[in-house]
Order: sequence, then C-alpha cells, then structure tokens
Amino acid sequence: MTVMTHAEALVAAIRECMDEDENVALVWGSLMGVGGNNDHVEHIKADFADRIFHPPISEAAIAAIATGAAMDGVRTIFPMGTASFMFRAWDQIIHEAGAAHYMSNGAVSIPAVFHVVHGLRGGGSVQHSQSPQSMLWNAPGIEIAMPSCPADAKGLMRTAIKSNNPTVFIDHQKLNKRSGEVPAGAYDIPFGVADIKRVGADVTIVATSLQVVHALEAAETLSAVGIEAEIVDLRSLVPLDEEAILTSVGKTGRLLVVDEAPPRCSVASEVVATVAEKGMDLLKAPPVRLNRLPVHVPANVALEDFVGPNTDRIVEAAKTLCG
Amino acid sequence: MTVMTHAEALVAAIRECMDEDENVALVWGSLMGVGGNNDHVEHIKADFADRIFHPPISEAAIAAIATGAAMDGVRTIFPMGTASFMFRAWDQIIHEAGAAHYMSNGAVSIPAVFHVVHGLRGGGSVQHSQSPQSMLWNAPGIEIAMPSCPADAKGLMRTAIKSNNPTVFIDHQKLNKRSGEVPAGAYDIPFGVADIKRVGADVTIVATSLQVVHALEAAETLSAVGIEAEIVDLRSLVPLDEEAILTSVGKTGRLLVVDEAPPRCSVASEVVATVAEKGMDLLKAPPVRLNRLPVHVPANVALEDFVGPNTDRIVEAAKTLCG
Amino acid sequence: MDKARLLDIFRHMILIRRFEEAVYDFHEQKLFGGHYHLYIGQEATGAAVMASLGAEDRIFSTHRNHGHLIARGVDPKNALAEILNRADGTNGGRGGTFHIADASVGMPHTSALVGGSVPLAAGAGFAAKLKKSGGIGVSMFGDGCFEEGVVFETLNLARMWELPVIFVCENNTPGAVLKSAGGNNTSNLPEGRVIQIPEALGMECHKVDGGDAEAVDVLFADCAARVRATGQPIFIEALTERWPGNYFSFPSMVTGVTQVSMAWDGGSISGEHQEWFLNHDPVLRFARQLLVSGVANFGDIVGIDVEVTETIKAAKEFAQSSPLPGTDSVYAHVLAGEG
Amino acid sequence: MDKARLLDIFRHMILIRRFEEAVYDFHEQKLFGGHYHLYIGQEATGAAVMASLGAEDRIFSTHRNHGHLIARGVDPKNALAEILNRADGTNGGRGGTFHIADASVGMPHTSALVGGSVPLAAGAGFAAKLKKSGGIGVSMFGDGCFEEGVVFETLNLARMWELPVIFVCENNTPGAVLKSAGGNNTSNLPEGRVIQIPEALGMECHKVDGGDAEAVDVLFADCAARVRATGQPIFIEALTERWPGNYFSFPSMVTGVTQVSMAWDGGSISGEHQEWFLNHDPVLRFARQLLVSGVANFGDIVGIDVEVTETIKAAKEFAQSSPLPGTDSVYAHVLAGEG
Ligand SMILES: Cc1ncc(C[n+]2csc(CCOP(=O)(O)OP(=O)(O)O)c2C)c(N)n1
Ligand SMILES: Cc1ncc(C[n+]2csc(CCOP(=O)(O)OP(=O)(O)O)c2C)c(N)n1
Ligand SMILES: [Mg+2]
Ligand SMILES: [Mg+2]
Repeated sequence: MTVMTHAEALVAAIRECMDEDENVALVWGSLMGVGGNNDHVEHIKADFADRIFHPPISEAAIAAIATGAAMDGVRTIFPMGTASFMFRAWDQIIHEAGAAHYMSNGAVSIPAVFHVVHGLRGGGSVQHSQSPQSMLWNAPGIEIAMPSCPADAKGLMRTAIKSNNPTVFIDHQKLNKRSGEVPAGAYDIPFGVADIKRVGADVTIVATSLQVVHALEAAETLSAVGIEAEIVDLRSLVPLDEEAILTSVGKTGRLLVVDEAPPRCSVASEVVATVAEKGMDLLKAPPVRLNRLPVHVPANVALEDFVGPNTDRIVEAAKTLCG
Repeated sequence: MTVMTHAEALVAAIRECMDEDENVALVWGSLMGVGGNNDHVEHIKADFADRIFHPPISEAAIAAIATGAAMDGVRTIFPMGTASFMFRAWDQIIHEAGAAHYMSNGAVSIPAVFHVVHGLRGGGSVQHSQSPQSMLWNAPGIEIAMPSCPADAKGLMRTAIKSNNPTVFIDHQKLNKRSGEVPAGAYDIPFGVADIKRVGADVTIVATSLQVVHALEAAETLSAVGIEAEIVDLRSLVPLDEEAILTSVGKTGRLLVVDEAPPRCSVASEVVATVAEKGMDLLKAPPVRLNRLPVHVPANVALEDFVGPNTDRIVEAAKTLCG
Repeated sequence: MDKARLLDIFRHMILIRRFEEAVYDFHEQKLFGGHYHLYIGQEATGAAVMASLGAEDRIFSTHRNHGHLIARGVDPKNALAEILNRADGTNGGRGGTFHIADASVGMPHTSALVGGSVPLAAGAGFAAKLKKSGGIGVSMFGDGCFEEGVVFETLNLARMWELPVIFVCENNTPGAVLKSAGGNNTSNLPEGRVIQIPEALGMECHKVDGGDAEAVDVLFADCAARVRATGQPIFIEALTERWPGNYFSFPSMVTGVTQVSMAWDGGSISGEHQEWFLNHDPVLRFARQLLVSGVANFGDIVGIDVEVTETIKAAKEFAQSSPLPGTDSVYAHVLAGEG
Repeated sequence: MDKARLLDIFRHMILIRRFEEAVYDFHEQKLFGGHYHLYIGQEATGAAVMASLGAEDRIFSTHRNHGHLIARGVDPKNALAEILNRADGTNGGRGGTFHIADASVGMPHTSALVGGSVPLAAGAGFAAKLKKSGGIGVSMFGDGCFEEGVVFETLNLARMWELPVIFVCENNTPGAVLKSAGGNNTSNLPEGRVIQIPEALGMECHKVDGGDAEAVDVLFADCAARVRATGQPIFIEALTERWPGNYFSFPSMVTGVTQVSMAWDGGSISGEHQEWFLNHDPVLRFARQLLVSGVANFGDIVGIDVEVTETIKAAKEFAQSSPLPGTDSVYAHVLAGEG
C-alpha cells in the first residue's frame, strides 16, 4: 500500500498499461481537467513520445479517430477534459464507437477510452459542469466507469484500457487531489462489481464518484444519531451490479440513490426503477432519489453547492427515509 | 372535424403559424423524414419563399443559428430528419438552446423548434432508429413534445412554435401516414396535459408516440380477456403531467410503461421511479417497464420488430402484470 | 500499360454494375425495406482506387458503399445476403445496405451518417502509423460530407498528426437532377468549392475525372505510393457525373439494365439518356477505351460480362436462400468479451 | 480623422485594461473561483470593432469576452458584479466570467464552448435578414475555434444563406508562450492557415494588425457598411501578439499594472517584457499614435485614464457590495413563461 492522489493513481495505471502494451496510445489533452494536475504526466510524455498525440480542439474527429484506430487494435486513451465537451463528439461515441461491434456482428471491437471530468467543480457554471452518465447509459454498447477513490481509479482505468469495448471513464474534478491508499503493483478491478464502501443495516445509499465521498461523510453523521448506512459504490454503470444493490436493499429495506445528474431519466431514476421492478417487496418505504436540482448549474459556488447533492442533503434525506 | 394524415396535420400547423406570425421561419430539410411526405410542404415553399432556408448537411451549425435567431425573436422550425442526426447538434441543443434562458437570468428566450423523426421505422438499422427522448429529458430547459395522432400533432406543433422555449418535437416515421380526425380551425394543445386515450380500471399503460397506437391495439385484445387498460398518452415529457399518471395508477393499482428507447435511464425508468417515489402505496404489484431491448436496432424488419416494444408484447406484459 | 490490371479494373466495374442491378431488382421485389443507394455511374473511381491497395490497407465507405466493397473483394454472395438482412450476410444480416462491412477484406465498418466514416479512415491511418504496418487509411466519401464540420476537423488532424490517409471525395453533384428541386442528396458548397478546402489546409490535392478509370488508377497508384513513403495525407476530388437514376432516397433504373454492346454499337443508344450513355456511363466509357487501345476485344468484354453476370446470378440465389437470423441473435455482440 | 471617435476608442481600450486589472485583483483576492481569461493585449480589436456598431447589431463573444462587453457599453459595475456572481451581475450572478451577457446592449449570450457562439452570431444575421432590421451579426472569436467543425459549417452557411455577419477571428497565437510547451490554449492549424479557410469558401476576407486600433477601425467600418449594403458575410483575421500574461487557464499579471506614461516615457520601460511594451501593448501603441498625430496630448491621455480608473474603482465597490443571489433564485428561468 502506498498513498497516492486520485490523479496520480490514474496516471500510474496509464503508465503501466503503456509499458505493458505497445498498442496503447494517449491523446495528450487535459487528462486532469483544469487545475495543475498535468505535471504527473510529464514522464509519460518523455518516455512514449511516439505514442502521444497533441490534440487540436476537435472532440468529434478525435473520438472517431480513436474509434477507427481501435478497429485495428490500437487502444487510444482520449482525455476530453470537462465532460461537457463530450457533447461535441456525441454522435461519434454513440453511433460509431458504441455501435461498431454490434453492427459488424462481433467482427470488430472498439478498445478506446474516453476520459472526462464531470460534475460540480466549483465555479464551472452552466457549460462546464455536465454529468453525462445518465445519457450515456441509455446507449447500448458503451462501458461506463466511475471511480470514487484512488485505489478504484487505478484498477478501473487498467480495466478500461484493457477492455475491448469503448469505455467512458468518468472522473470528477474534486476527486483529483484527494489521497488514498493504493495497493502495490499492478491490479485490475473488474467492471460490474460494486463495492460496499461501508456496511450498515438501516438504509442503503447507492452512489457513484464524488457522491460516494459525500455519502461516507454523511454516514458518520447518521451513525451519531443511530442510523447505520450501507454505502454501495457502483464503480461501473455498464455493466451494472444489480445483485449488490438488491442484496443491500434486502438487508436494509430502504433505498436512497445519490446522483449528480439532474433527476429526469437519471442514474438515480434507473436504480430506483430497477429496485421497484425487481425488489419492491424488499422496500419498507418508498425509494428516494437525490439528484442535482432540475436546473442548470449557476456560477456561484454557494449556489452550485445548493444545487448539487451534498453531504447535508444526504443526511437529511436518509433521516427522513428512516424516520 | 376533418380526416387528415399525421403529416398533413403537422404541415397545417406550420402553415397556420407562418400565416399568423411573420417571425416564423422554416429550414426546409426533410420534415417528414424519408418516404414521400414532403409534397405536403410545396404550398408553404411557394407562399413563404423568403422565410424558407434550404439546409446543407450541417445539423450543429443550423441548430445554433436557429438558437441565435431565436434570441431576436425569430421562431425557426428546424426539421432535422431522422432523430439520429440530432446527435451531431447535441452540444448546441443542450448547452446553448437549452441553457441560454437560464444563463441570461431570463433576459433572452429561445423559441426554436427542433423536429425529428424517432424510432423503429422499418429498416432504419443501427444508425437511423434513435429515440433520443430519454437523453433529452435529462437536460434542463428543453420542452419535449411527442404526439401520437394527427389531432395532437397539430395542436402540439402550434404550441411548440408559439412556445418561448426550445422545443424538441419528436415524431415517428410510422405515424406520418396514419389518418385521424382533426378538429376544424386553429387550436393549441398545451404541453403538460396528458390525454387519457382509453379509460380502464385494471392497468395503467403510460405511453408516447407510436407506442400509444400499439397500446390502443393491445387494449382491444386485453379487453377480450377481461382486462381493461387505461392508456395515458403523455403527449409532452417536459412539462410532465405527473398528476395524470398518479391518478390513473391510483385507480388501477398497476403500472406498465411503454417506451421505444433502450431501458437504462429511459422515459420508462423515469415514470416508474416517479411512481415508486410518490405513489408506491398505490401499487398492487411491482411496476413494469417495456422498452426496446437493450441492444442496437438490427436492419432486418422482423428482428427490428422483435427488438421494439410492440402490440403483442404489451398484451403479454399487461396479462402477466394483471395475472 | 498493364493489360491484366486494366482488365481486372474493368471486371470489377462491370461486377459492381451487375451487383447494383441485382440490388435494384431485389428492392423492386420488396425483398428488403428502407431506403438505399446505388453506386451506378461511379464504378470507375471505386474499382480503380482498390487496384492499388493491399491487405494492410483499410477502406471506409458511406451509405453509397456497395461499389467500394465489391471492388475491394468482398464476396457478392455475402454482400447481397447482407442487403437482404440474412444470416449469411457480411454483418450477419443486422447491418443491411447502410452498414455492409467486412473486416476480413480491410473494410471494418461503414457509417451511414454523412461524414461519419471520414475520421474513422483517419483512425486507420493513425493505427498504421503507430503500428508501422505500412498500411494506409482510405476514405471514400461524397461531396455532401464537406458540409459536416467533423470532416473539416479530420482534414486538419490528418495534416497535423501526419496520418497516412488518402481522402477520396466522389463529387457526384455535377449533373444532379434534384439539385434545383431542392433535394439535399448533394452538396451545397459554393460551386467548385471542394478541393479548395484541403488546399487551404496545405494538403497535397488532386482533381481527377472520376468517370475515367485509367486516369483514377494512374493518379491513385501514384498517391498511394507517396503516402506510404511520406506518411503525409493526400486529398483527391473525383468528379463523377451523376447517374440519372440517382434520386433523393430511392434510385430508379431509368437507364435500364446495361448492355455492354452499347460500348461499340452506338446505334443502339438513343432516348432521354443518350448523352449519359455516350459520355458518362463509366462502364461503357472504359469498355470503349479498352477496345480503342487494344487491351481488349469485343469478345473479352462480353466474356467478362458473362462471367460476372453468372457470379451475380449465383450470388442472388445464395442470398435469397440464406436464412433469416433467429430472433435470439439480437442479443449477441452488444459488448465484446475478453480479447 | 474623427478626433472624438479616436478618443472614444482609446477610452474604451483603457477602460478594458483597467477592468481586466480589477478582475485580476479580484481573483488574487479569491473573490471568485474557477478559471478565467483576460482580454489584455487585444483591446484594440474589441474597441475598434464596436465603434462601427449600432443598436440593431448583435455581438457574440467567447470565454475571452470581457473586453468585447466593455467596449460595447455594458456597465462595468454589472459586469464586475457578474464576475463575482452577485445579484446585480448582468446575468444575476449565475453566469460568471464565462457567460457575461447583456441583451440590453445587443450581446444576448456568451458561450464558453470553443466555437460555440460563432453560429449564434450567424443566427443574429439570420434574424436581421428575416426581419429586415438593418442590423448585422458580429462574431468575435479566437483562432482555436477553427479547430471545431461547427465553425467551418457556419462559414459555409453564412455564404450559402447570404447572412449579414462579420466574423472577426482574433488570432492570438503569434507569440503564444505555451505553444511549444504543449498548451492547448491556441490553435494547431498549420501556420498561417486561418484566413485561407473562409477564402476557400469564396468569402470576402481581410487580414489586419489587431494591435492597431486605427487600422482595425478603418477596415471594420468599411466592412460593416458593406455587409449592411450587400447582406453578404465578411471575414476578418485580426492578428494580435499574445500578451505575455496569457497562460493556459489562469492569467498572470507579469506585465504589471499599466502606466500610461510608458507611452511617452520610454525610459520607464525595461526588463523581460520591454519588447511587448514597446511594440505590442495596444494601449500604449494607440496612446503613442494619438500623441504623434496630435489627436491628443499627454494631458488628454492622463485625463481619460484618471476618469476610467475612477469608473472602475466605483465599479469594484459596487460589485463587492452587491449581495449574493439567494438560494431560492436557482429555480427561476429554467423554462420561459408565456410571451
Ligand atoms: C448526419 C447525417 N445527416 C443527414 C443524413 C441524410 N443523408 C443521407 S445521404 C445524404 C446526402 C449525402 O450526400 P453525399 O455525401 O454527396 O453522398 P452521395 O449520396 O451524393 O453519394 C444525406 C443528407 C445522414 N445520413 N447523416
Ligand atoms: C468544446 C470545447 N472544448 C474545449 C474547451 C477548453 N478550452 C477553453 S479555451 C480553449 C482555447 C481556445 O483558444 P482560442 O479560441 O484561440 O481562444 P483564446 O483563448 O486564444 O482567446 C480551450 C481548448 C472548451 N471551452 N470548449
Ligand atoms: Mg454527392
Ligand atoms: Mg487563440
């Protein structure tokens, strides 16, 4: 075990995979988003110069180039920066990357990684705060990974690079500088295996990305008032670990889903709908969604915080649910 | 009342609005999608030549031009053709059209209409069969209309054109040639008012667009075996008539939602989640989603039919739910 | 002048023509649904381009893909089966006319979205560069693609990243019947503004008569060799007079089934489309060239035609007797498994 | 030579400079979060462009929008309040630096997505054409926008639909400090390949020294008049030497607070950025021009500076004392009500 930041863990995974496989290429954009985490990548730039491509501001074409190259087995990691920019490449990701394997009846596959930084970053305002996970999940053929801590970031990134599917790797600006223990050596974390980040008997909190951090904070407060929350970190949406969700709800009888996307057709909607369909009799109370409010993200950091799900709101919602 | 096709009703609405308001402009693309319904528009082209713009294949720029023009009060109707093509303009629709009113604190508004033809059209294959409604619904600031019959098409299109919000008007290729009674004269159908297309006491079927037609057919078969379905045609997703859904479920105690988008984070997920949250105690049985299967759309028409929700499957699902 | 090579190009051209006639026939018989596009009138470009490409090269096409696939060597049997959405189709029947692809011949994916495959071809160049495979990426696309911004982005990227790619724009707007009628199946760029765009980016650019197989072959062979040597992208605008049957969405066989004898029997040409038969039909044009230059005699031409006609006849039978994929098959290949 | 006009342009330039210094100061004080961009070094272009525009015209800007807004006449008080996300901001505090807009002065929306506002400006031209308002659309944008395909699409559309729009590309790549270091805050088009692109589409194009206020004014006035008369779009590439403080995301005031006396007191200029002060700082350049041509004397320059410095001082106080919007305000204006 060593202690690393989220950003360092991510870069370590990329570094390892570039060492292990000469077919891994990196489009050198702003992997860590804005804010100075790019230093971590200097050694990669130095050692793999011929596999590093400096991008123009052309999200659509680069996403499709990564897709075309993937058809010949090149595994391109394309960090698109702020998740909002991904909408410029929406067609290419959904209709080409996400569909080629199916359309070819399995003859080609698309091992490309699209890395984005989602969510409420502290001043991103309307056009730099997107959480695209819900929209992406509606499209077949795309794997979606969402780490919440350095150890998961590393293991999931390794899996993303090695996966033969297009993977959208959704990070959060506010996770980048957080530290955590990371196992020594190379290890992969398979997609589709949720992690119970905290065990508890009273309420199941399903979360992803930064909201897992918020949920863990909230759990401490809740514990003080006698509510033990079980925290299910999905880690990947595609594939989804439905069993982990249902098992936990079976135990607690109460479901709260926390999600940074706006409520309609969100990840929270999907988890609640899945449990309603497959485990309604497990529920002692109606399930609760906790989303970003159904508005755009205002520039002001205080209002941004008000708009997003946050620790206080999780506490409040869990109390109401258990009360 | 006169009998019109869906396509004719739509054109009638556009014609009326162009007559009524000289600030209505039409980008003359393929309003009715592929398949010969474009004749209906010849008279508009002749009478309003200076308000008709022939488009190049530039979905993104045109969507944004319509948005920019809307800021000066020009109401542009931009038929983008097959809904799949809309992904080329995803950023412009979500981040500019859908956000400008909010970002300006209400100073500007975006009265633009983006018309698309969604769904399983009979041979559209992977890239011409998109149902974008779920993804769109996750974005704040955009109205979404989905008519199921000529009368609604006309009244909803008039409302879309007059609305001060960007509206995505989602039509279905298979509705175009269907006929129905249309009230005489000009009339608007407000958004946010679901229509109970059939009254029944045993199961609530919530549907939109072509699936309303399928649900009505299914209801006949179901009636023959003693199950009376109530069919709630949402007509618009934004705003949503939650009350109509909850009222109907309160009556029937059973909910089936039919939706042509793939299941994850779909319209069906949203409706089920809403009912689970706000009306779980109304339900006598777990709610059921009936979506397009979670796969891409194969070219073959028989397989396409198998993949989509259809009349038989609705019958089956309703029977199981009521059984 | 390599006789075998020219005859091979001709063979592919007439094979494409017979293939497309078969597709039209299938559609008339309502054996498949949806709209579709034929490559009639553009055979010279596709066939000549493929003559210089090898196993390491990758070609990406569009909604108007049949000719490129046939010229590249995909089996007409499987291509026709795909158009009928049958189990023996190149894509197991799930792609259909829009998406016929065959990775085994280096055509891994066909996008039906305008401009969709242009950056994919650049991606093949990217892969070739990274793997030092010696291959190149080739993008076959229509003039309408220039209206989509992603194509411009791709041209810029190919220059910037020095990708070994040849962009072949088949400009079939000349002669477009529906342009004046407002059809959108053709580009709206200011007249003659196609090649100017890659030129503005400083890319090596060439213009060629896309209806002249030999001219395309000579130019493309040279370009392909240079791209392999330099790794720099090249752009080619192939001007092809639009086939009169190329309507907005559904083609119409207004020029009838091709009689190769029209190449030498001028008397048999008359009617509304006389001018097209005499000056533009690339199959007849090339047949005349081969005859005049002595590469082939009447018998050779007829012989090739008989042979490919047989091939297509057998392919039609194969396609029609191929089973539909079972409904259970729809679940396969949404996600790929482990390597 | 219209003395009042030139002095007015100068006033706006120094007003922008003082405004940006205030923004920098606010950021240093951590009064607002997130990254931001300053218009220092480009004042000549923005101020001169706005001199020929009237109430019917619409201007759309980018992430580097402050200068355009101030030159156009938005009140610095409300602009600064917006940057601090306060209730009295132009957007009620919810837009922030990226999205400052003020419909009341004809700048209805600022997109922070690269190239995002270029088609919106074309939309304003579309509206002007349809309504015969006599106005024009003006798009102010950076060279990086050329890498986004939607900008190319827009240029094509403006030509095709004959929209009264002026596209002003402020190319600040020359002198870019971070270009070699791999920063992406500047374009990667092959050197000098900006104006070539609209030229390739047959658009009327001009290149101008964007650091020379008078040159921009003369050219833009002429273009604006012609666009109004003909309804045809025009493209202008304004080359502006990049300000040394323009880093990737966060600017740095490496050139210090501007002393207008440096315009005439050459002796006060030294150090690392001497070359920029002497040849490129547009504020100092224009001050020197005004002095040399006799339009202004030292006193005039100092007088204007004192006046705008006061304005900005008051604006800072206004902004800082403006309240934060209440949390309840976030719900308003997601959807518009009835007309
Ligand atoms: C993104 C997108 N927009 C629109 C369409 C509809 N469409 C299909 S073919 C076509 C015209 C293409 O013209 P061109 O590229 O010149 O090819 P051609 O048909 O002339 O060979 C259009 C607009 C599409 N397939 N994809
Ligand atoms: C679609 C999109 N991609 C990436 C970014 C990140 N970004 C912000 S500014 C910028 C550079 C813009 O360069 P240019 O247009 O030349 O403007 P300048 O900053 O030089 O004035 C980039 C890449 C963005 N805002 N939007
Ligand atoms: Mg064409
Ligand atoms: Mg720049």
